[in-house]
Amino acid sequence: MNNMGDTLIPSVGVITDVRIDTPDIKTFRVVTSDGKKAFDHRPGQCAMLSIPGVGEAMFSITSSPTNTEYMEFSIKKCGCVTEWLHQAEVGQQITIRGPYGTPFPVDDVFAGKDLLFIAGGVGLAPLRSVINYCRHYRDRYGNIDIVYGSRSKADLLDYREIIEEWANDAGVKVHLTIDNPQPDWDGHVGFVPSYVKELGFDTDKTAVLCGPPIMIKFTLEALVALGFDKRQVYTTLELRMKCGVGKCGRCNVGAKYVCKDGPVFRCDELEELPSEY
Amino acid sequence: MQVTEYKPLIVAFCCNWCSYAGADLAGNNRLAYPADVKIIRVPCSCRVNPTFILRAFQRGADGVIICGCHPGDCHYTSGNYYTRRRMATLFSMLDFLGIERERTRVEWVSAAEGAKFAATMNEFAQKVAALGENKRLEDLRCKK
Amino acid sequence: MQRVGVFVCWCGSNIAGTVDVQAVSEALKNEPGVVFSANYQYMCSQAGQEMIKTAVKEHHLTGIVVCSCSPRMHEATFRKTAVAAGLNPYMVEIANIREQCSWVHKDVTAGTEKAIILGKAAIAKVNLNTPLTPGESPVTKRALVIGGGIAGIQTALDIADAGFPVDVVEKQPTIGGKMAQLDKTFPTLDCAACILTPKMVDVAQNDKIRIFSYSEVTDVRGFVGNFDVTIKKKARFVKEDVCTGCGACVEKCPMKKIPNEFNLGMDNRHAIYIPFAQAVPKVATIDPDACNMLKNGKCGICSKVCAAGAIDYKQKDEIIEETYGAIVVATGFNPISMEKFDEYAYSQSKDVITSLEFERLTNAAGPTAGMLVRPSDGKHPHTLVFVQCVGSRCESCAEKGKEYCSKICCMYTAKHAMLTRDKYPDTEVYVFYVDVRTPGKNFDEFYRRAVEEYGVKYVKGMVGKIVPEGDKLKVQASDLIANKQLHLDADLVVLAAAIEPDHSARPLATMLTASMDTNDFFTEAHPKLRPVESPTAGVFLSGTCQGPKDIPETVSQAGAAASKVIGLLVKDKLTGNPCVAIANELTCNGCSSCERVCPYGAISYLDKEFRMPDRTTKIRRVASVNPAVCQGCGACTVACPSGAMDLNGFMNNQIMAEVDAICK
Amino acid sequence: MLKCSLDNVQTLFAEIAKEAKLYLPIDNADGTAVFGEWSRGVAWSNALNTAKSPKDFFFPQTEDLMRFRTEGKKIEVIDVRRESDDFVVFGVRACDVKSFDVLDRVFLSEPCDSFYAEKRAHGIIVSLACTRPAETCFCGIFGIHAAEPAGDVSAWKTEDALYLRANTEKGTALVARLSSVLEECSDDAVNAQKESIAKIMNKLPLKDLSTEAFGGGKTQDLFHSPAWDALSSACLGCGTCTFVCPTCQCYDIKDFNTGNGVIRYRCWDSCMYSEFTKMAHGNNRLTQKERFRQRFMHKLVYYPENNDGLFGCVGCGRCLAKCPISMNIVKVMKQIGGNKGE
Amino acid sequence: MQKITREQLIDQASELLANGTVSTVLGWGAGEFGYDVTPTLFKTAEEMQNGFVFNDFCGANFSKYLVSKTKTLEGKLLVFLKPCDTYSFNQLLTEHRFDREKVYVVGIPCEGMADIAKVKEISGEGISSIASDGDRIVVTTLYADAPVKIDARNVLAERCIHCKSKKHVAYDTLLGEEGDVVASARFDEVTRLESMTPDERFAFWQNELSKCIRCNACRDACPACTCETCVFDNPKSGVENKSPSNSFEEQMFHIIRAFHVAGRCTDCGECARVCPQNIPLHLLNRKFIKDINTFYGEYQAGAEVGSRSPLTDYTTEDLEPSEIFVGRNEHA
Repeated sequence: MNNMGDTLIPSVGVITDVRIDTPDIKTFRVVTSDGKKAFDHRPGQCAMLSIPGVGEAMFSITSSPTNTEYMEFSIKKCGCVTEWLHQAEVGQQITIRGPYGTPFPVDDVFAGKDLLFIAGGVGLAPLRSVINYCRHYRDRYGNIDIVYGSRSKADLLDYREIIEEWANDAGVKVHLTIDNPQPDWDGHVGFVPSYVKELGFDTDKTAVLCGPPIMIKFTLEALVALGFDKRQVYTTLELRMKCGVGKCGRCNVGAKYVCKDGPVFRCDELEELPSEY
Repeated sequence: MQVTEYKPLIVAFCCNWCSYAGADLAGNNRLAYPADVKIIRVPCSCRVNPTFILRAFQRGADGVIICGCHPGDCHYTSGNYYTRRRMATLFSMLDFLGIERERTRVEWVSAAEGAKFAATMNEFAQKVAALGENKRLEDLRCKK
Repeated sequence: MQRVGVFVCWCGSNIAGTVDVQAVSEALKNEPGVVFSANYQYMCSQAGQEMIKTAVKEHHLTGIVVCSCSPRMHEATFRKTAVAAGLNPYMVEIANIREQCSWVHKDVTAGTEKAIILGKAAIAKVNLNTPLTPGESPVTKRALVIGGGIAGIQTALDIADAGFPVDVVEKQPTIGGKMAQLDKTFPTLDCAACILTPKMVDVAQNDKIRIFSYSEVTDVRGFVGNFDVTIKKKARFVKEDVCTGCGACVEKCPMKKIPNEFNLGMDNRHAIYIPFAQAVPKVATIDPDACNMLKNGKCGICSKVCAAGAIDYKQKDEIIEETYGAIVVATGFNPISMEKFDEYAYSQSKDVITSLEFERLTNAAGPTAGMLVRPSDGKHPHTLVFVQCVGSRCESCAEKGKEYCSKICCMYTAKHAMLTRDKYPDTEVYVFYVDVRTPGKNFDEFYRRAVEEYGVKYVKGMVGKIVPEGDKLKVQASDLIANKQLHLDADLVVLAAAIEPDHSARPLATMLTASMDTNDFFTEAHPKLRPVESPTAGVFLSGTCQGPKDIPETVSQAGAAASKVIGLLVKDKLTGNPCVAIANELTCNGCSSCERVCPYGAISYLDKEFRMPDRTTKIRRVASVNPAVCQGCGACTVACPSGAMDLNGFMNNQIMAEVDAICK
Repeated sequence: MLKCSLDNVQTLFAEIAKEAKLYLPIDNADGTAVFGEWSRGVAWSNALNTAKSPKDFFFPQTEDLMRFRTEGKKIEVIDVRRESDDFVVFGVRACDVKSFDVLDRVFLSEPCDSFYAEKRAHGIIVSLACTRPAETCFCGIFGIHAAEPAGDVSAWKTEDALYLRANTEKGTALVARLSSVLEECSDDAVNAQKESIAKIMNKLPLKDLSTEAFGGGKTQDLFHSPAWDALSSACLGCGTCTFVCPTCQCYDIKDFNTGNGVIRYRCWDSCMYSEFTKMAHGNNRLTQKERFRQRFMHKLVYYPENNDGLFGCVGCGRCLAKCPISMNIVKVMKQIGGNKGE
Repeated sequence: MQKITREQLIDQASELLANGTVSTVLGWGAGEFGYDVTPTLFKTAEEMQNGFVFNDFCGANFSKYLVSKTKTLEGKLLVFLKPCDTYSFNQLLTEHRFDREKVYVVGIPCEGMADIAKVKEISGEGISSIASDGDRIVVTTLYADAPVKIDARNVLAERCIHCKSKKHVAYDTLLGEEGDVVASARFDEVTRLESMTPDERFAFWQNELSKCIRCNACRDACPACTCETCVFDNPKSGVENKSPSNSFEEQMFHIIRAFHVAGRCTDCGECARVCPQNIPLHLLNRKFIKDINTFYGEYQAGAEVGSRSPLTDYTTEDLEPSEIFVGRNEHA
C-alpha cells in the first residue's frame, strides 16, 4: 500500500470562532488542529465538513482565498449536520476535506471586467469569497456592483461587513433590499429580480448569481430582459453530494458532476444540462 | 493468566407502574440481584418495540427481559396484552432463526412483587450466563 | 445536544455506602453534552436543590440528570427544581442509583460501575429531550348521566348538589329503574319505593337537573371536557310540559289489554299509560304500537278527555344536541332470559317465575296488590321452591347463562324466603343453593335469621328438573349434604335469574369508545385504583353497568362517580399529560393499526392535503392523536409499521439512546 | 497458449492458491453460482454467469473508509486502510472483465480512489471465454467478444482442457508461477471454440440491438422522450438492477456509531432509490420516472460522453434476469432509441 | 396452462374501456423473450392488442400498484387480479391505502404460474421461444436441436405449488368461478425448520441471509410494505441502513420487515419471487402466519376487508411468551 492519502479521508479541524449572522445563519471559523489554514482554495470552491456520527456535508468556503489564516463557512440551519454545527461551541473539533469544485474564473474571464454580484438570502455566502477576492485585487477588476436581498434586515448576512467595508470601497456599489418594509429600514424594499430590473445595469458586466432557485430563475430572466447574454452570467448549484470528487454519482446531472464540474456554472452551460438541478 | 468471570449484560425494560415499582421494592427490601441487570423505564411494556430488543443485542446485550404488570392489571388496561402477543411471536421468530430462546423473556411483576423481581433477575441472569456471550445476534462493529 | 448538568446524590450513606459517588460524578463529566458534574449529600434537600438551580444559571444548563433514588420518589421534586431554575420540567432525567443499584448490590466496584452506566443512559436520554408543555382544553361544566335508575339518580343528585347542571337520559318513560320495581330491600327490609321515590322527586325538582325520559343517546363525539352528544327524545305523543299526570286519559283509553312491562307482563296496561303512580316525570305516554289512533287514525278519546290538551298525535321524535364535560354511564342490568332453561319449565308453567316477578307479586302496588298467589290460578301457594344461581356461575352453560356470579341473588332470595315465611307462616320454603355468599354488612346475620328464625329450608344442591304435573310442580333436586335425591311437589318456583348488562350498553360503549369486557360490562380504568372511571377519559361508571352490585354498593359507586365528575367539572381547563403519542404526518400511512390498539380511542384520522415538493398536492389519510385523551401507554408506537407514531418523553430515539448507553 | 488438462485443474487451483487467495464461481445450493474462495475440494462451477458480478472484489458492497474516536470536543481520525494481499479472481466472463474498465475510469481517475486502487493493484483477473451465452446476453453490441475475454490472463475451457494466455505483466507472472501444471500448446482448440462461439453470438436474440441512438451528446435528444413515462411506470424503485450490475458504481458514505467510536463506511447505493438525491431542503429527482431515466441516461449517454464513447453497460444480462418486473436496459434502448423494429 | 386466454381478457377490458367504466387497464406487457412480462398501463383496446400478454409467467401481484396509480390516474383503473392477489387487495383496503371507487377489479382464474428459473433448469439457457401448449410449456433454445416440452406442473412457482386459495375475495367482474380456499402444505417447510436443532436453524438462516444484497426488492414488491417512508430509509428511525454490512444488519432487516408485516401479510409470495438472491423470504412470513394461527386462531389477512390483525388484538386468555415452545415437536 502506498502511503498516499485519500481524498475521502478528512483532516481534523477546530472551530475557533462562531458568529451569529442571522436568526438561522452562523459563520464558523475553522483551522486545523495546529492552528493553520486547512488548505488553499480558489473563490467559489467548497469543502466537506463533517461531524463523526452525524454526517458530512458540502459547504462553500465563505472566506476569501486571500485570507491565509483560516477559512470561514456561513451555514444556514437546515439539516442534521447544520443543526449540529449550530449547537457547536468554540473549540469543537470537526473534520474537513477539500477543496472541491471548479472555482469562479476570477483570473481569466473576470479579469478587467465590471462585475455584478447578485445574491439572495444565504446565497451571499458563496459570493462573499469571490467578492472579497475581487476587493483584495481591486485593480484587476472594473467596477463592482453588489445587489443583495433578504427577507428582512435581520436576515441580511454579513450586514456589518457589507456596509462598513464593502460599501466604502472605491468603485464598489452596494444595493441592499428586503422583502417587506420594516420600521428601522430606510433602504429599498422589494424582491431581488425586480430590484435588478429597477437598477437597470449596463450589459457589459459579468454577472454572478446566487440564491434560492426561484430567485435565480427570475433574476436571470430579469438580466436577460436587460439585454444580458447567458454567457455573461455565472451561478452556483447546490445538490446532494457525498464524495465531493465526482464518483459517488449523487450530484450527477447530465454529463456533469456538480461537486467536481461545478458548483460554478455559466448559465448557458446549464441550459445544456437536463433540467434536474 | 487470570480468568475473569463471565458477566452477562442484561437489559430489562420495566413498565413504570408495576415492574419498575417492583424493582424499587426489591431495592427497598435490599433483595440483591446481579449488577449486570440494567433497567430501562418505559411507560408500559407495550412501549417496547422489537427494534429496541434487537438494538440491545446488537450493542452487546446478552439477554433482554421485558417486565410488565400482570395481565389484567395493566395501568392502561390492555397494553400488556399487546406485549404478550408481540413478544410471543417475536420470540418464536428469533428461535426460528436459531437464536437461543433463553436470551429473551417476558415476566409479569407487580409493584408488590419485589421478591419476585429479584428472584426473576437472579434466575434470568444465571440462565443467560450459562449460555455465554451473545454471538448469534451480535454486531462485531460494536465490540470493544 | 443539551448542556447537561449531572448531580450525583449520596443519599447519606444509602447510595454513597455502595457507590463511589465521587467516581460517578467524575466519570460522567466527559459524557457528550455534560458541562457540569457534581455530587452532594442530599440532592433532594433544600441545599441540594439550590445547588442545581445555581448550576443551571452559572453553566447555562439546558438539561439535568440527577443520579439519586427512584424517579417514583423524587422526579416530581427535581422537576419543580428545574422549573424554579427556569427550565422546562421535562428536561430532567433521573438515574435510579439507589433502589436499583446501591440497595441491591453489595460490591462497591460493581455498584459504581453500574451507577456510571445508569448515569450515562440518563445523559444519553436527556440529550434528546425536548421541552414538553401539557396541552390545555376547556371544560364544559355540565354532566350527562345515561340511565335513570338508582345509580343514575344518585350520581345526578350528587353532581347537582355540587352546583353543576346534569342531564339524565332514561330510555323508559320514567326514571326509577329496577329499584322502582322492587318490594323490600335487604338487609334492612325497608320498602324500596319509600327510599327511592323521594330521590326521584328530588331529581324532578332539582333545577340543576334535566330529565330526558323516553330518550336515548344516539351519537357521542369529542372527548373529555367537551363531549358533543346527540340525544333522541322519542315522541310520547303527550306534551310533557302540559300533562298534569291526572290519569283521566288512561282510564278512558279503550285499548286496555297491553301487557304491562312494569309488572313484567303479569297484568295489563292501556295504550296510553303512566308506568306507575310515582313515575317521574309523571306524564302519560302513548304506546304507538298499541294506540288505535296512531295506528289507524280512529279513536282520539284521550285527546277528548284531556282537560289540559296535552295529547299531540303528531308529535315527532326530537333531536337534542348538547355538550358535556363528563359522561356517566349508568345503564344498569336486566335478568337474563329464562327461555333457554327448559329444565326449570319456565316457559311451560306460569307458576315458575323469576325473582323480579316475585318482587312484583309481593309488592303492594303490584298486579296482585301484594297478595302472594299463583299466577296460574290465583291460589295461595303452600310449598315454595327458590332456585339459586340460575344462569350464574355457569361455566358449562355459557351459551345460555353467565360465567360470573350475579352477586345479589343470595341476599334477595334470603329476603324473599324470609318475607314469605313471615307473612305466610303456613308455607314451606325451600332454597336450593350452590353456595350462600353473604359478604356484606349484616348480610350473613340476615341469612342466618332466614334459616334460624324463619325456618327457611336451605338445601345445598341443585334442582335438576321441574315438571308441571296437574297443578303441582314436580321438583327433582339433589341434596349434596345428605347425599340424596329429593322430590318435591311445589306450588310456586322462583328462579334467581342471573343478571346481565342492559342491551343498550354495547352500542353505547362503541359510541363512547369505552371498552367492555366479554360479558358487556364496562371496563374500569383500573380494576382496583380507578374503579369508577372508564379508560376513556371523561367517561365514568356508575352501578351495575360495571358489574353486578346491590343497592348500597351501587349508591356508593354512584357517589364516587359523581365525586370524580365534580373533580373534573370544577376545573376550568384540563391540563393534559404531555407525555402523549404524536403522529408524524409525513410518514403516517393512515393504516389504522394504531387506532386499533389504542385503549382510549385517542386516535382519529383526517384526510390531509400535502404540498409535494413539485408543487402538486396529494391528499392522504393521516392519524391524529388527541392529547387530551391519550394517556401515553405507547401501544400505538409499536403497532405503527412506519414508525410515524412516537411517544413524547419516551421517544424511540431516546429509548434507543438509553439502550446504546447501557450496552456500550 | 498454455494448457492444463481439466483432470488436472484442481492441481492448478492449488498452485494458484499457494501464493494468493483464489476466488472462482462455485455452485450455490439454490442452483445459482457465486464467486467463493477456493480451497481443496471446492468444485468449480460450470455455470455461465454468477448471480452477482465480481465487482465486489474491488468495490465491495460495504467498505470501511475510516474510523473516528471522539472525546469531548476532540476528534481523532483513524486510517483503517490495510495493504491488500494478492488475490486471483478466476473465471470472469468477458462482459464482467469489461466492466472493470468502466469502473476503473471512475475510481482511478483523478483524484484516485485509493481503496479501489489498492484492491485493483493486488487482484489478478483470470477471465474465461463464454461458451454458452444466454438469450439475455448482449455483450456483442458493446464490442465485447464472449470468446475473447480480456483480463490479466484469458482462459478458454474446452471439453477436456483449460487454455490460458497471459495478457499483462501480472498475468505473465501468474502463469510463470504455474508452469508445473501448464504446458505449451497450439491455438487450434481455442480458435475452434472462438469460431463456434461467434456463430452462437450471431444467433442471439439481442444481437441486433443498436447503440446508434446513444452515446455522448445525445442528452437533449433522449432526455425528453415521451417513452420514459411508460417505461418507468411499473418500476418499483428497488435496487436490484443496480446491485447486480457489474458497472453501477454509485455509493453512499455513512457513519455508524458503534458506541465506542464512529465507523465511516461506504456502501452501494442506487440512483433508483427515492432518497438518493434527497437533501434537507429538496430533491432534484422527485419521481421514479426521473430516477429511472437517470440510471439509463447515465449508462447510455452521460458515461460515454465523459469516457470516450465507452458505454456504461457491458450486456451481461443480469438485470434482464433479475428485475422483479422485467423492465431493463434492452427495453429502454428499443423504446427510447427508436429501434423497436431492429 | 392457464384456462383463460389473452383474448378473453382483452375483450373484457375493451368493453369496459369502450363503455367508459374504466379509463386505464393495468395488465401485463409483452417482453423480449416470452417470459419477461412487465406490468403495463394500457389506455386503449388497440394498445392492448399490440402489447398485452397473458401467459404462464404473469406472476406479478398488481395490488400494490393501486396505491400509487389510483392517486395519479384520471378515471377508474381496471386491474386484473388472480385469486391470491385479491387478498392483498383487501388488506390494502383494510389499511385505507387506496380508494376502492377508483378501481375496477376483473377477477381472473389462475392455474398457477411458472417459475422461469425452474424452466431453465430443465431447458437450459438460451431460450429462443417459449409457449404454452395445454398443460405443457414448450421451449426452444439455441443449444438444443428439438424443442423441450415441460409439464407446467413441474415448474410451478413456489407460492403456486403451495397455493392457499383459488378464491376471489374481491372483484367487480369475475371471469370464471369464484373458487375456494384450498388445502395446502405451505407450512411444511416451516415445520421442517422448526424441527431442526437451533444450531442447524441458525446455520440455515445465516447461509440464506448472508446472500442478501439489500436491494430492497422484497420490500418494494411487497403489497404490505406500502409505508410512505420505510423505517429503513428514514434516518430518524434509528434503524436506517442501506447495506447488509454484517450478519446482524441482515438479520435485523429481515426480522423487522417480517415483524412489520406480521398479521398483515397475505402470504402472496412476492418477496421470495423477486429476490435476486433466491432467499426463501416467504418462510419468515409463513412462520409468523403459522404462529399466529397456532397461538391465536386461524387468521387469513385480506380474507375480508376491515378484519383486525391478530397483533392489534388480544384476548385475556392468550398464550404467555413462556408457553410458546411448550409441546412443540422438538428436535432431540
